[in-house]
Amino acid sequence: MATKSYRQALNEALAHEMRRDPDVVIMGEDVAGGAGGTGEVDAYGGPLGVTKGLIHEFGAGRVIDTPITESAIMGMAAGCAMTGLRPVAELMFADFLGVCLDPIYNQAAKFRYMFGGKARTPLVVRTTIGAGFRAAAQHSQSPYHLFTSIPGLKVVLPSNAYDAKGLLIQAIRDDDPVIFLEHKLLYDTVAEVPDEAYVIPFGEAAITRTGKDVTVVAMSRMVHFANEVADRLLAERIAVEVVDPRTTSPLDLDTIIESVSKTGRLVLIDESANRCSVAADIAALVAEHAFTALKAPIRLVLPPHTPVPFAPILEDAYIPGPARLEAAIRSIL
Amino acid sequence: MATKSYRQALNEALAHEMRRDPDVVIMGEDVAGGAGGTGEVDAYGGPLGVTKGLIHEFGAGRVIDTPITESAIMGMAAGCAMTGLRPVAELMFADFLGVCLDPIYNQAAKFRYMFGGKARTPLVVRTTIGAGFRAAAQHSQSPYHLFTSIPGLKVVLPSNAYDAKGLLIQAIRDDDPVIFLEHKLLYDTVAEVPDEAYVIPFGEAAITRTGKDVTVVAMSRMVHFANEVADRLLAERIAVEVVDPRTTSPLDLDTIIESVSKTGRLVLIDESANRCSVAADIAALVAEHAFTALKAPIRLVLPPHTPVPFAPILEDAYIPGPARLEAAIRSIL
Amino acid sequence: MQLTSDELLRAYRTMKSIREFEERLHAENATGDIPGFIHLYAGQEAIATAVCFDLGTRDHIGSTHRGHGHSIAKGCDIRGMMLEIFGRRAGLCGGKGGSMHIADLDHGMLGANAIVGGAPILAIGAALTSKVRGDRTVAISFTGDGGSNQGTVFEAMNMAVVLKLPCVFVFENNGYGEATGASYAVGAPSIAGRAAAFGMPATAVDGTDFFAVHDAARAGIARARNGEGPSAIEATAVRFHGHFEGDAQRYRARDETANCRRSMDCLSRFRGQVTQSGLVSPGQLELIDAEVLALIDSAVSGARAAAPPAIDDLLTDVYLAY
Amino acid sequence: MQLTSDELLRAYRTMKSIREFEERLHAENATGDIPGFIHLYAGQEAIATAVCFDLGTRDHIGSTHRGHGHSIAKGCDIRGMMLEIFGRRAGLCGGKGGSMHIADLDHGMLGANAIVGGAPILAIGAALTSKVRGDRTVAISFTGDGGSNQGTVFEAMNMAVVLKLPCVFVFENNGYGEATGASYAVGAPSIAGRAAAFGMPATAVDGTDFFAVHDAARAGIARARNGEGPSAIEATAVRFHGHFEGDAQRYRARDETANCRRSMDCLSRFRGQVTQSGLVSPGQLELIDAEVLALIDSAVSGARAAAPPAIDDLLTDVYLAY
Ligand SMILES: Cc1ncc(C[n+]2csc(CCOP(=O)(O)OP(=O)(O)O)c2C)c(N)n1
Ligand SMILES: Cc1ncc(C[n+]2csc(CCOP(=O)(O)OP(=O)(O)O)c2C)c(N)n1
Ligand SMILES: [Mg+2]
Ligand SMILES: [Mg+2]
Repeated sequence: MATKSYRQALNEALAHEMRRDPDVVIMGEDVAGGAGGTGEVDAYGGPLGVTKGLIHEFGAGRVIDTPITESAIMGMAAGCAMTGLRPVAELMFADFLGVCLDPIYNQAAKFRYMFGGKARTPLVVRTTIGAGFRAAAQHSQSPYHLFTSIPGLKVVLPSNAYDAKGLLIQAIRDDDPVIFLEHKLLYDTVAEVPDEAYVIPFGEAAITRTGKDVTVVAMSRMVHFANEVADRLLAERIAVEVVDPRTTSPLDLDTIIESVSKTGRLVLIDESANRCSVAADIAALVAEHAFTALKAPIRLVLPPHTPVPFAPILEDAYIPGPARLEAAIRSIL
Repeated sequence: MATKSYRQALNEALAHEMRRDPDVVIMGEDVAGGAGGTGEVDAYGGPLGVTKGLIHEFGAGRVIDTPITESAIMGMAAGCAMTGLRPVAELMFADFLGVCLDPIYNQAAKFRYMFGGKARTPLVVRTTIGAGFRAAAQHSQSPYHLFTSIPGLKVVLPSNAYDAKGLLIQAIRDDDPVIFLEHKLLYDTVAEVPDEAYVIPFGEAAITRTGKDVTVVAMSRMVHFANEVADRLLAERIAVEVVDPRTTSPLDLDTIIESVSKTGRLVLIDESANRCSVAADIAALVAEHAFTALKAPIRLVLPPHTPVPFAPILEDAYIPGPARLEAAIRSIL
Repeated sequence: MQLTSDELLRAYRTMKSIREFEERLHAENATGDIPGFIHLYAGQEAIATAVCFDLGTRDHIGSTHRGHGHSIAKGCDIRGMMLEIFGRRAGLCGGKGGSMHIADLDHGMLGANAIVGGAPILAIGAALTSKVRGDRTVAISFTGDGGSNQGTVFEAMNMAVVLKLPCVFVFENNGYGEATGASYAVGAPSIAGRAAAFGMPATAVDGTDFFAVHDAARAGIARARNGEGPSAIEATAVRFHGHFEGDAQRYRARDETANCRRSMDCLSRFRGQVTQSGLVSPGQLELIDAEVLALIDSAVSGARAAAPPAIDDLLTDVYLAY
Repeated sequence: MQLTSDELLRAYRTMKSIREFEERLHAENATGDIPGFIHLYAGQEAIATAVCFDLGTRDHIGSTHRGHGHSIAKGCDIRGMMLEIFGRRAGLCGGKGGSMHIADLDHGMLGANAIVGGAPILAIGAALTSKVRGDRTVAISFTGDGGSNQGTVFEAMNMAVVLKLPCVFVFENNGYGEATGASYAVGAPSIAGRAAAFGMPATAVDGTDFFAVHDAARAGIARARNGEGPSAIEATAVRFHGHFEGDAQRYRARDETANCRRSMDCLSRFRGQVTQSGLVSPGQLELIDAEVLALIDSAVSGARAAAPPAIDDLLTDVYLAY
């Protein structure tokens, strides 16, 4: 098996599915590398390099450069999904949901229910999240808590290259609308990734470290911090179990509760928000459904209730990181 | 003191502040009763009757009918707020945030922080929430969890006519952007409301029932259900304490924790969402900061993870109501 | 008159069905038995009917909050619609959608839409499906004068031009968006002119004249089918009822609707046009009137008698699999 | 040439300051010491300078992600900007905003904006403030060719026409939105024509000609000040650098930028125009060149030496009171 980057794993997933199914189309700004320029075709390779090369194999009819009109992109994607295609629409930064939420929130997510089960909207929205890119308040957010709260959507947060490929293939084959959130700081991380297509089912958490002393739930980039802290604490014979839900909707609550039942202690680390976060949601579910298993307060490691700042020293302090996670774990041992 | 409806209390708050401060302006669809018609001026009185009569006293220069372009309404409001006015912009239904989130989420909420403390955006967005109006999936949502999660915004949820007036006056005088959420099913509820202006500070919960056995946290319309259940259970000598935070951002966590410290039991009833709700947020805060006070699992009474259905029988089952609240309370006594 | 008498009768039946459906809803709504809000299309029948007249089942339309007329014109089952509006389990959407969300994907009806300006960005998606598959179907969006100002509508028009999508943007200018006059809210001299500036042919027609609308629609549809790209139509119209049922309409001059019903009724105009042409006899129309009336009667009594959804329906149809 | 020689020198100083600022940032960025992304305005200086030339401190502008030029033209402190771009505590925004969020409300600069198409809806708000107060100030929004397609931009234009707001919508067509050509993404024949269809005067000008832009801007600003409502300007321009620093620009023909620098440089064009007119001597311009260079030098060395924010700054400036 070859070592591949998260970026390449995603690119392979797209190529696989486009080869397999002529209904799969890709659309977004510069996804075909920028139409209408005076130079090379596909020079850009997609804003973050994920769609690189696809236009050469699949053509401009299926790899569609669009104007910078995110509502029209998302609406068009919803409309073609409900009429038979399987679009993968790119929203360059998740922050831009502000200009295109309606087709996701009030349209695609609700068609099936509003229409009494008669619609099918196999739409994938690929987008990027995460602070740490020095891109400031409007290009660094991680609003997956918001998508998680919307009934009708599935929400996927791959934390590594292997998962990225399997989850994206599942997302494309899935018949429900899926929000697929790629972390900007993971694109260059690598893992063993098979060349062939494979799927990772939604709603199945991964346990990335096993341990009996405390459960840490972490998503996306935060999984790496959790693993790092778990490895470090092992030296002190503190055994941390790390659970990566991989999808927050559906959520594999069973695996989380099973782990908490074993450890009796729960810490969550989450980049989504300080208030109404996914971490808070999971904490509440545990406090309701596994209360008696808890031997200590639940701890949440979250960003502060502030926008993402620009200056590196501030942004680094903003991001929930290993130091705060470790302190939170120690505080309940 | 006269008995007035929630609607009238809001109308009085607007009129008071417009009289007091020439910088207060109102804008939205039909808020001046519909410009450009062939009949009476102010015939509509605002889509939900809240702005009725204001155009006669303050004129079309300050009570501004707009096209149906919510992004332009919110952007214009943000822009005039940062240049000196105190706009009150109406978003007819909170569900429409899908077409106008950006000026709230990425602009107004973040100006002060992004600009290093140099901006002031005294914007009020008045909007309506709530299921029970038989208005189906796109006109019945209560997405205040989403606004609560956005740093830079304040979020207000008046549960009765008295609070509605005092909180709206505070919102208009407040120098930060405020999302003011009116529940459609509360407009005709009445309370004693003074004729003169008064303010209710943000971040101060109201205790609407006192009791030592269990704490119920409820917002907006849900407060009425909580009071109803508290009154009913009193007959069985079960003393329910009902806490209405009134603002979810800032949140009066102290009052909630004080109550839970006394009762040891917490139930939350919340219409916002099934996942990543305000209730889950508060539950997580309590599980983190008052864990040892808890004698039983926390219980959340939430809508299901579905869009709001149309048929009355389904919609009534969707809404978190007194029966489910009572059962949740009993389950942890 | 390029249509055959059979075609004229078909058009009449559609228009009359819409009219009867809406006028009957107006009456039924007064009994208090219809949940929620309904927005009646009466007065605008010629537009939906003419635009959808040449469409097949596999062509798509996207609609508005005022969607009953579009749905009927596109071939949705009238009984199923009535059941839905009454919130019944056997309704077109299982009682979960109601008047503002009637959809019927089997008939190419992508849904009424309670978000003003919601249809165009969805319609371009249906048009993209057509383009990718090369199946020569077309997609039509309906938008009101109020909705014509929404940013998403402009984005859709630009996208359609850029990708040369097979679609037609229909704007129904009935003079009002809720209580606000189109003369106030549309800053441009004309909706059609604004659409044309996006780089597509756009025509303004009298929406009370079935034949004028049909000519414009036929041209736009042909253009789309032939892969020549999008176009737009602005059709002026009149709204016989309030914005929603219950609207006192005091923002309209006291006799405005009465005058409209007298002088701008697309249905009587059509009746006059086709009987004068000699292609159709008054008797034939009266027969249709009676049939339509009977259908609506039975749709209403069927809907009144039908069962509401089962309580368990609350949790179904959110996902295909979860 | 209707400007005095003092005015011409002022215009030159502004253009030259922008050019020097941007070219210097290009070099500094290569050292890796500037955090994040910067988008350089070099090549478009005539537009910002001419549009802002007649504005006072109390007039407002709203900008884009490519905002350095607009900020300098509107009078923002160059040292403060440089400090901000380096992420320093003494920066115009305390280091919290960075290149994409430079704002200076004391100088009527409502902020660079990292949301493409973000400025117009904010600018109409500033224009509303002016209208409500009757203070004869105006508001200007800057938007790129890519941004010109955003729905919010169209909504802003319609709102401005409906409310007759004192504002000017400036579109800078530099041929690209990231890697996508304007010829592809703008479906309309012209951005100006599309704006005109919204019901306002709109002119297309050569954005490399300071005087052409200035004439158009002066007319639009006068119109706005006189309460006659909004207008629009489309100014064609060239982007000398990549979309952002680091962009390899292989989507542009190999010699495109070199050619642009040779034949479409607004700064050398201006230099030629004003020296040929005899109103200004080359020596006067060289003096300004030297002063500007010294200013930028000192701005950079000041920024390099300055302190970053204190860690506690993370939590301040979210609210005025909470
Ligand atoms: C995004 C959005 N804004 C506002 C509304 C409330 N609303 C419903 S219908 C309507 C008027 C629409 O006017 P028009 O587009 O002319 O259609 P008509 O009602 O005349 O058919 C408004 C403002 C809505 N449903 N969606
Ligand atoms: C809403 C939104 N969509 C996409 C982007 C990413 N983006 C940043 S700049 C840009 C291109 C803008 O092009 P144009 O408006 O022509 O301005 P220019 O860069 O040429 O100055 C894009 C797509 C963004 N910042 N905001
Ligand atoms: Mg209308
Ligand atoms: Mg450009």
